[in-house]
Amino acid sequence: MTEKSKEILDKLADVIIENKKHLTKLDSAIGDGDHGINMARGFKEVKEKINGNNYETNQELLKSVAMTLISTVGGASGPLYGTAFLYISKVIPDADFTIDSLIEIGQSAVDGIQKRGKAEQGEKTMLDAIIPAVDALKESKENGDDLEEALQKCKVKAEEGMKATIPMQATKGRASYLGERSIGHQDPGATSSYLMIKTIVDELYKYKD
Amino acid sequence: MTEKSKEILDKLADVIIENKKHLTKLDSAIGDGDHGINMARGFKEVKEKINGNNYETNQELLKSVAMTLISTVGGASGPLYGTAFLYISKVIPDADFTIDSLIEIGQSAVDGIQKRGKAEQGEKTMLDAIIPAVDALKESKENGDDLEEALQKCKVKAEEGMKATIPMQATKGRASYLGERSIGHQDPGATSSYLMIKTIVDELYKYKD
Amino acid sequence: MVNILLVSHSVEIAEGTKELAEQMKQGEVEIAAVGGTEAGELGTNPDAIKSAVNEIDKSDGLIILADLGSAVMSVNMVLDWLDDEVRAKIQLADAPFVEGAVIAAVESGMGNSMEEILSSIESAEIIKKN
Amino acid sequence: MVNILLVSHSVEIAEGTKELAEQMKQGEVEIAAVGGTEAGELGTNPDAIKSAVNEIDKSDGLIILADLGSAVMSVNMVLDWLDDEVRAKIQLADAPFVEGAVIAAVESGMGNSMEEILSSIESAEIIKKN
Ligand SMILES: Nc1ncnc2c1ncn2[C@@H]1O[C@H](COP(=O)(O)OP(=O)(O)O)[C@@H](O)[C@H]1O
Ligand SMILES: Nc1ncnc2c1ncn2[C@@H]1O[C@H](COP(=O)(O)OP(=O)(O)O)[C@@H](O)[C@H]1O
Ligand SMILES: [Mg+2]
Ligand SMILES: [Mg+2]
Ligand SMILES: [Mg+2]
Ligand SMILES: [Mg+2]
Repeated sequence: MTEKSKEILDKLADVIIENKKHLTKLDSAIGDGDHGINMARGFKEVKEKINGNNYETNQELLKSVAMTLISTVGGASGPLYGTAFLYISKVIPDADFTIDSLIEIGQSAVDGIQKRGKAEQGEKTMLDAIIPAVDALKESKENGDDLEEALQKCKVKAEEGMKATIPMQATKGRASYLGERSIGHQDPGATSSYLMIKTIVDELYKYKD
Repeated sequence: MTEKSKEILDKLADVIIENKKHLTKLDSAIGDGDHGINMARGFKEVKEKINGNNYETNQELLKSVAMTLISTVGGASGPLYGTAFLYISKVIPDADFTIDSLIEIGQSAVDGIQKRGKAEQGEKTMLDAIIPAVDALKESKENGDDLEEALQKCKVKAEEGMKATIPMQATKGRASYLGERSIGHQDPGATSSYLMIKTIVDELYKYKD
Repeated sequence: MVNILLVSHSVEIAEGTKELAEQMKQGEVEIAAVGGTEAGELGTNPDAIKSAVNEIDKSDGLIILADLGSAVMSVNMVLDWLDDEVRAKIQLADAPFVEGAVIAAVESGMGNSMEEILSSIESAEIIKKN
Repeated sequence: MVNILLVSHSVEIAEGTKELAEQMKQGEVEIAAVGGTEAGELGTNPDAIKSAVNEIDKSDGLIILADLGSAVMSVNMVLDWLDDEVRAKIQLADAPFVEGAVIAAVESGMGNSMEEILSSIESAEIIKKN
């Protein structure tokens, strides 16, 4: 039952690890230059952890991912993504994903990140990629889009959201120390969030039939 | 010309070193417990320095003492006593001490300590032993006391001043962190100042004829 | 006595501040320090924070000092995992890390309450140096 | 760029804070750290402070952060020994040690002036953690 989720998470980890340098470079411009290092370290541990263990349910699997990230990331993104995965673990079904369950998963991630970081959309954080992606899913549900269409729009909105952080001024996290000088740079956390959403969408696509 | 001053300073250093534990114990009650350690370290270096060098003038000798204390004491008392000796070096004569020159020396010490520490009498610091001692000399001058009498009164007033710090509340230095709880303890710096004044007086007595 | 937990991104800052504060403490104040990631890099390690919170005596209260935002986030996460009863004994201070630690150590040693200590270390006066 | 000198009673605090602040700096900001006595104990060493002040580039200004009162006293003494022209380039900040160092490093890297940096790190806002 958890094999599909494990595969998605494994792929997600690979993508983050591949983007280590890119994420670190983005963080060097408006932070302490460790976002890629933090995330790659965390997801390397996630790979080892999930591939070395059997999980009865997606809930157990996601909780294990959450705790691993919390223990190993070392930066703000550790508690933030860790709490996101912890909140996801509480709602994730073992059945195949539907638009409804994806909305619930996405919303839980947002709730978890906001619980920890107290940020709103527009503050130049990971939320600026994730919230538009969840909003896209909600809109697709209203419009009656099929899953394929919904996933496609979700990915596009996450990417737009990531890019929309470029002109934003950071008001949360280390980038906020830069004030106006944070303008003109893409947020590293929004970038890692986009990469995760993109990977999840692409992987779900593979299984769509 | 500097032999007498050297002998006085050497004796002064011995007294401080002998009182290392006492001063440290006083500082443990209302500070960080290092005043004796700081002062003994500084005056051990002073002994080595002055006994290993020849000085043409008392000015040179006192300047050397000042710089040694500044370099080696490590606590607030380093800059404070260091600046006191530096100011003394600017006024100390090579002739035998008179009430007038002793007043000038004492007042310079006070000025140096106030320059560095910006404290007034009554704030539970070394000044509470030194200022009454200098005031006693000034009074003796007005009263026309002879040197012997003046020195005796000076020492008594320094001791009274030291003891008067017991009921005071500290408003400068680390002891001020304790607020009202600094009341009831004798100030370590006032104690080291009294010990120095006492030693100088006793030594000057030896040469009085 | 109110105990103190120091959480820094740097193990050196955490340990150095503990040493500095301990010099000033009277009595039985316990001061614990956690710094850096598991790998010894700059960052925070929620597992280490959790262990430190669990181990230290909280019966008279615990004040936590954290250096920067992400340390605050890690601390808040760990605090959210605690039972309400334990949680109620702990306060994360809006105070400068080094200066707050020294004053908290002094005041706790004097037997001051959690509220008294917090009102001293959270006052703007504490950053004045001259 | 405005450079930064950190003067702590503890070499660990000084070095750890330097490392933490350097992580955040952009460009050519120089950060120097002095801590402890010559013997490596807690305390201040005016000779080391003097050397550090002499060595660091002060042309665009130098901000000094000190942790506690006796470090402030040692710094002020060293500053009094300088020529007026050099002295005028230097400010001892009324700012929290660790937090002030990080923000000063960021703002100096942005090209902010001495006055701009001081107004940020001397503001009471800087000690808020939540
Ligand atoms: N309060 C917050 N809420 C949401 N996201 C945040 C918050 N603070 C920081 N972030 C995100 O975390 C990212 C930085 O993560 P990372 O570099 O790993 O942590 P750190 O800043 O501790 O070094 C930022 O790019 C931003 O997207
Ligand atoms: N501002 C000040 N003016 C005068 N004397 C002071 C001042 N601050 C501290 N002192 C004196 O210094 C003594 C403490 O010296 P010491 O223990 O060597 O330094 P530290 O407090 O740095 O450990 C106090 O007992 C007090 O007499
Ligand atoms: Mg970072
Ligand atoms: Mg970091
Ligand atoms: Mg002391
Ligand atoms: Mg000391």
